[in-house]
Amino acid sequence: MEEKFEPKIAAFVCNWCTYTGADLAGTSRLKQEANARLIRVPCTGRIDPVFIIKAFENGADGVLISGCHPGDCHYNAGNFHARRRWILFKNLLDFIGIDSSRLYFSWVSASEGKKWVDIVDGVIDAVRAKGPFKQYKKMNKEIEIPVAAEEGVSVK
Amino acid sequence: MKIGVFVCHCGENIGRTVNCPEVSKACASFPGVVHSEDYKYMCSDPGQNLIKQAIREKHLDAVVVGSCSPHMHEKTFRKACASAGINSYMVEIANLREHCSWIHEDINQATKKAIDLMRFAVERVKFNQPLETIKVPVTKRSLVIGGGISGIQAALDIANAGFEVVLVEKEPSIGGHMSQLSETFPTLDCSQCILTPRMVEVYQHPKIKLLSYSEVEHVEGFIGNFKVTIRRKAKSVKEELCTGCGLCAEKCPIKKKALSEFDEGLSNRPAIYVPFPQAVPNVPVIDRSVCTYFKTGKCEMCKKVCGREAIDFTQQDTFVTEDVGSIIVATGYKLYSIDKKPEDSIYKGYGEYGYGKFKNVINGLQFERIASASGPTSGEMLRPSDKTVPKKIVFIQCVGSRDESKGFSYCSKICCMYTAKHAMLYKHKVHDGEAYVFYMDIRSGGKNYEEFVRRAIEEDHVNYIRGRVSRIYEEDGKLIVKGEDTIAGLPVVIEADLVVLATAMIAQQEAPKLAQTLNISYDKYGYFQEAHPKLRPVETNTGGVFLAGACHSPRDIPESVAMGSAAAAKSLVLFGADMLEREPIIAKVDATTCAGCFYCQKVCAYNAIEKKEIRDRLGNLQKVVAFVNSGLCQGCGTCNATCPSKSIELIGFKDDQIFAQINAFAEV
Amino acid sequence: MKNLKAKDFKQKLIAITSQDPAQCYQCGKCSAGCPVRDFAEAPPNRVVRYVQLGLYDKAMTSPTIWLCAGCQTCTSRCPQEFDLAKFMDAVRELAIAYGVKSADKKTQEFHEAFLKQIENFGRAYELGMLIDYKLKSKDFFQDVDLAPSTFSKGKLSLLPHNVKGKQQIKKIFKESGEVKK
Amino acid sequence: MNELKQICKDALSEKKARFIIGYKEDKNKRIKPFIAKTPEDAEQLTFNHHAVNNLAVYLPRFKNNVEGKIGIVVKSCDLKAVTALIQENQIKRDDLFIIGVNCSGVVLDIAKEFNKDNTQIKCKYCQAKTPPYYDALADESKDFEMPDDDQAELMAKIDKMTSDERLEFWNAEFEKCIKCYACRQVCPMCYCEKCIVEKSEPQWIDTSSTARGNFSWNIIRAFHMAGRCIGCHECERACPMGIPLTLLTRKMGMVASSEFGYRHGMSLTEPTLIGTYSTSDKEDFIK
Amino acid sequence: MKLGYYPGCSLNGTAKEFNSSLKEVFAALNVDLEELNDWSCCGATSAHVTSHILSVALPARNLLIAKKQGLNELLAPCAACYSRLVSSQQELKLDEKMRMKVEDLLEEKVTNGLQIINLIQIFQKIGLDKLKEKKQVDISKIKAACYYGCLLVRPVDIALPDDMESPDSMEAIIKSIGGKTVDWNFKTECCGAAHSIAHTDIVEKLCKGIIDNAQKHGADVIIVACPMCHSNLDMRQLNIIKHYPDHKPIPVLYLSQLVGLSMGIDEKKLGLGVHYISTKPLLEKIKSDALPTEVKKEVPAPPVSNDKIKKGVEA
Repeated sequence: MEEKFEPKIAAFVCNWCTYTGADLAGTSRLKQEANARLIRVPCTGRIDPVFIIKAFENGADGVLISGCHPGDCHYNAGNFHARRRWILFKNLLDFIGIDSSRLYFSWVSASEGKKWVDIVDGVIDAVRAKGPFKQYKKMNKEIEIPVAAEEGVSVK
Repeated sequence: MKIGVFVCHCGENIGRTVNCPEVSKACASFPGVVHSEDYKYMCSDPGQNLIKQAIREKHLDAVVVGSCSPHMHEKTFRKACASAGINSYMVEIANLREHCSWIHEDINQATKKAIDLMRFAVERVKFNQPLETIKVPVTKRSLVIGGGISGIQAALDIANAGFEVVLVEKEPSIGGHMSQLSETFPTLDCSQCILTPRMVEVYQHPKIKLLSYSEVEHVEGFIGNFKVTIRRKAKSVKEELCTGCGLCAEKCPIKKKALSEFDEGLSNRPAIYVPFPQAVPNVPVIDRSVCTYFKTGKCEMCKKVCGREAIDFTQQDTFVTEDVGSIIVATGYKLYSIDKKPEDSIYKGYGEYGYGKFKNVINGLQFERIASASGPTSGEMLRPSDKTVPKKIVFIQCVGSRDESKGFSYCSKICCMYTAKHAMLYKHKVHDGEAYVFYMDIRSGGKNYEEFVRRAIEEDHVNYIRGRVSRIYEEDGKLIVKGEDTIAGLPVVIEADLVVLATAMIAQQEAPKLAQTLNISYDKYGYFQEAHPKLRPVETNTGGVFLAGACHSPRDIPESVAMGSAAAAKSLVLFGADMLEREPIIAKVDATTCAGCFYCQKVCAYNAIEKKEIRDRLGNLQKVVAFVNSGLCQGCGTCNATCPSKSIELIGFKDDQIFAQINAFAEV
Repeated sequence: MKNLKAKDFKQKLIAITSQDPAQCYQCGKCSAGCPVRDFAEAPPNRVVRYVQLGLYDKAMTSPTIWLCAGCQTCTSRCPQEFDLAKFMDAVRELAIAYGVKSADKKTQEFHEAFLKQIENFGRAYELGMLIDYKLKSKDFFQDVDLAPSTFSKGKLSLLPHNVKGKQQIKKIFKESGEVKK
Repeated sequence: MNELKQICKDALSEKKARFIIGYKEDKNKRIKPFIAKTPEDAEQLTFNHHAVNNLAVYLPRFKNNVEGKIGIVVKSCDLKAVTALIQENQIKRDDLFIIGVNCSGVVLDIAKEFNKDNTQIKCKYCQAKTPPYYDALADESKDFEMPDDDQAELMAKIDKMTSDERLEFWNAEFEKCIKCYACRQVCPMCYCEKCIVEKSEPQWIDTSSTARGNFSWNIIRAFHMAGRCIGCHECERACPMGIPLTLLTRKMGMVASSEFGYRHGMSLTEPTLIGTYSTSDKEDFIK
Repeated sequence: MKLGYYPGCSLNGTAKEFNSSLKEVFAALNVDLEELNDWSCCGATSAHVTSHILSVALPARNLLIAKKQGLNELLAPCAACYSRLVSSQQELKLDEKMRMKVEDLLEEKVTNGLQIINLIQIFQKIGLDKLKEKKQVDISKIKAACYYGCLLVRPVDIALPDDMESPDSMEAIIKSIGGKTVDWNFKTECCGAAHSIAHTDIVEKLCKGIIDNAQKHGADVIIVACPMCHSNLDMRQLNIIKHYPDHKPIPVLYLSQLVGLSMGIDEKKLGLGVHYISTKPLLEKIKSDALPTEVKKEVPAPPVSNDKIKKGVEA
């Protein structure tokens, strides 16, 4: 089963800056890799850490979160609250053993289509280099129906 | 739930890299999908008709369209579905163009991704709820805070459009700084001559309620529905009885005690006074801090001479509440003119220029008063210390502006122009006098502005010296001004008779407090913050609150007037409809599980979370829970993410909707 | 200027002063208040301008840097919070380090004479310094008339005071010279 | 001892409190939570090294209190919980009569005597023997030399591991979890009426005691405690499976302190960590 | 009250009258001065104009000695020493790299916590009331121009907490001992400082400007708190007299000397005889009308104040 590993990236993006920035990347026809799936939320303030956990549970090899630059939040301060939450959550995950090569954060404004492409491609490359998130998938195996367990990961 | 799926080719735009028929086929197999088709242009009339037809024929409950970005055509498809009988919030868009076909090249990868995106949308739409737009009634009345030229303009525009305006002014008279000016640049027309008619118009306008000597105390409510509490400071004069005859002020024995605010301290006024003869309203107020009666309980001269018995020493501050739909903030600016560093002040002051120490070092507004025909010298160019004609005058620009160390980094914008005007006015009055201007750069962008400055230099022979002044001190009645001409590279020492400092325009000291009252933002200087620096320059982050004039940043008269009109126009847009329609994307509390920790209240940037008491039938308090004021909530969902028990959820982006999307990720 | 690398100068300057000369916007307020302005050909703000333009040799050979009395009037009044006094110190220091021929030898020699006393004795030995300075500057006649009264008032001691920790001070001098290099 | 009894007696007789939540010794000589309603009851109140329980856990049920003040006996660690509960609107300061006790440490194993080997972890790094504020203070402390903070050493050891080793370490620990939720029940800060794990629409966290469910539960629990945990270590004491839960909560406390200079539960006027922000919060990890 | 004392080189040489007057005054005020062991030069202007590191390291050596000596407060009466010590302390606090370099040089760890105070601050600390109590001689006959120079008020953020442009803390001290001061314009103008020897002409011109302004505003004496200012204004006045024949000499006194005078301390002990510009006319003016005018009017005065007058006469 030497199939080339392609990471799955879940991206949570805010509606006003990053989603629009990603739209701009599209209208500018900036090519990027196809591994990321975007989930649109109104504001980074809406992103609960359980989203990230749930994404890993559902097989994400990496998670990317992006919103408006500090001071540009459409809702005044949502991203400031989010940033504080991330600092805590990131440290927690790190302590538990999910290091920062699985979880990425960025500020991408509506005008930064190019930056968005660079970030997405960068994250995909980094996670591809890191390989599949075996450790988390192992936890999932216990409850998954055996059919899904076709990748070369050994079931304990 | 019956879901219909529609995949748009967008001509070749999507179809070139995404195999649309295959996507459509794949979607047909998703649980819940009862109809799936693809079409060249979904947004076209025939395309929309396909959707409508399918809704009717297959009795669809929800629709997913795979097309361009929701920012493009979400509204189009929502409208189409609504017309076919589906609630418009039962429509989801999968972005197959900007986020897929346009950014990928491999048709297999793109098609796979498109199917995933469609699956996300289908799973999500299963948890969508029919929603109705929120309709809020609009109170078609406006509050204007500040009666300077900007506030006057805004009030008149709104009133002339037929809507009521409450104009609040903290001073005894409206008019603001413009009423203090002698002439205006670049036309040199008399400031009061153009302003006074406007002030009278405000006073006489049947739609304008003028509350002078009043301040906004408290604001609650939201766009279209503000309730404003205004403090009416005690004037000690019954406004309805006073005829403005002025006898009280004339007879007041306190003539020299108080410095005239209007003349910037260059003259004195009595304890009972109108700020200036053309004041509107022409009703005096008693300055209780200097009035003999209020200090000793004796005197009552004004009361004795008033034929109308309008003097009332017992008057107290009163409060009125006004219901308004919009608020225009036009609180203006003040000047930075501090000599030594005052204690507990954020300002460092300018000890080296001796303002406040030397009588003949004055600021720009003081010069305006000296130059003004209605001023303390009746327009004669006389210096304050000994009332002689200054033969040498020095103007210094950028005092406090463009000064990170002792003032503010920003440029005060109007000083270059008014300094040129001052120098010109001086030369016109003192023909044999010499005028020097120390400047760093001349910023004269504006219609006929540069021409005006050139005229001062070329026709009136004002000496412009490029360089900052280091120090001013007084010897033998002369002010020794030590500067440097950086162009010639030579030191310059001028023995001047009068020095005018073009001090920085700064935000009103109370601005941050007012900003908190109104829940709007302000920058580090205390200027109010606009919603967007380019596209929403007069709006604030709080709906229904608009900005006008120099409370936003340094502005000259035409800009302040334009901004006043712009803010008025924004209010009138609001008044154009009876009801305000708002997206129903707002938070909602589940009172049964809310534990009342109020973290949601802490993170809410809009003060939209209120406390609500839940009582049983007997009226006993059961618990206190959070409650969302739907008028204030803007729908960011930060509360939702913060709530540990998920007892507050953002309608439209509820947990189950996002959960469904994330779960769909398993099949990516 | 021989083998002078422009890039190095600016980097070193910024390292010593922790500020970028670009901060100065050339308003001239420093020059306007400078006590030695009348004695300097180039006003202090022009020395900053030289550095801004990359004319480091002009800055280092300017007599102005040696005329600066270090009174810090400029610093305290600068609207851009640029520490010009510190800047002047650094340009002088670099001028010495680069071996630039001083435009104001007298002042440089005075400072060298002064520091030599400290290096040797730990404290300033005024008589020694004066002798040393006069030998260097060959300016024997200046102040000659002041000397007798100064002695008679007991203001100049004939012998230097020796600080016990002299070795440590010598070391400071020696190694601080090396740190600089 | 008499001092505490006297304070409580006076408080009850002078109606400073309508009852006092404190500790008493039962027949088996075990220290248990006890509510004294009368001055006579107060005679039974006691405090010693075995008074481990954090009595603040009872407070949220009085959040709509209308009758009279509630007296509560608190150690300095317990007072942090009281502070946090006041800040989170679970109890009003005006409704409390706080009887602080100077504490010199409590036992880990309540069946054994208090000594160097039988000391709660929290006591080993306790900074305040005296509660920062109170309405009355009873001095019950004795000099006692605290053993080394071995938890800090363990934390340092975990910090040094590779992330894979850490994940393995925690998986081994979380594997033990039987989802009994004792950690939650005993926690004074877990006062939610419905815990997120009990919310089924949607079911964010698997209720089953699988590796994945255990993992999510423990992460989210620790995150919900971030900036809120007051370090009473009751969760770890209550855990029947001996999972070192306080490693997580203490780590979050250390992060709050190192990243934001924040210490929870120390002052009523300090804003909470979550719910506030600073525009200068660190963001070197954000691209 | 015990206080660390860093006299600095000048006070051992050209400014020995500063040293002696200071010691006399503090003895009278019951302040013990503990001289820093084996102190060395702060590097003065010469260090900071030529070598940044030297200008930090030389004062740092003294700061370390003070710490080792167990001193919490260190009086540096010379304004230049004060400025160098404070600047060095500040730099060591803010600049990590510099601190490490200096620690390498001194082979010791630098610690914080020493408070360095100048002459004005120590008087403020002792309390102006106390100075008032100790006052015995009436000095209200003379008008003083307080000259701060540069280093007492600059750099703004670490020097004396007073207004840099027109300070008045020295005036407050003089007022407390019953002296009169003049308001003038050159309080903080530079005297030329270290140029005294290499550029005597510059110093001469700058000092002339300062002295002229003081005299123009009616000063009988210039009061300073810096040996460098003193030597420039006092010694260089001889050059001024030579070059400007109509120059009227004006004595320059250290603040401690004037305070000492008001306390009735012997003029010789205060070192008033070693000035280049004679202080005699000034002293005569103080004494000339031993009974101040306002007291004269009061005669006969109540017995209590009679005592005071007597003391004044004797002193």
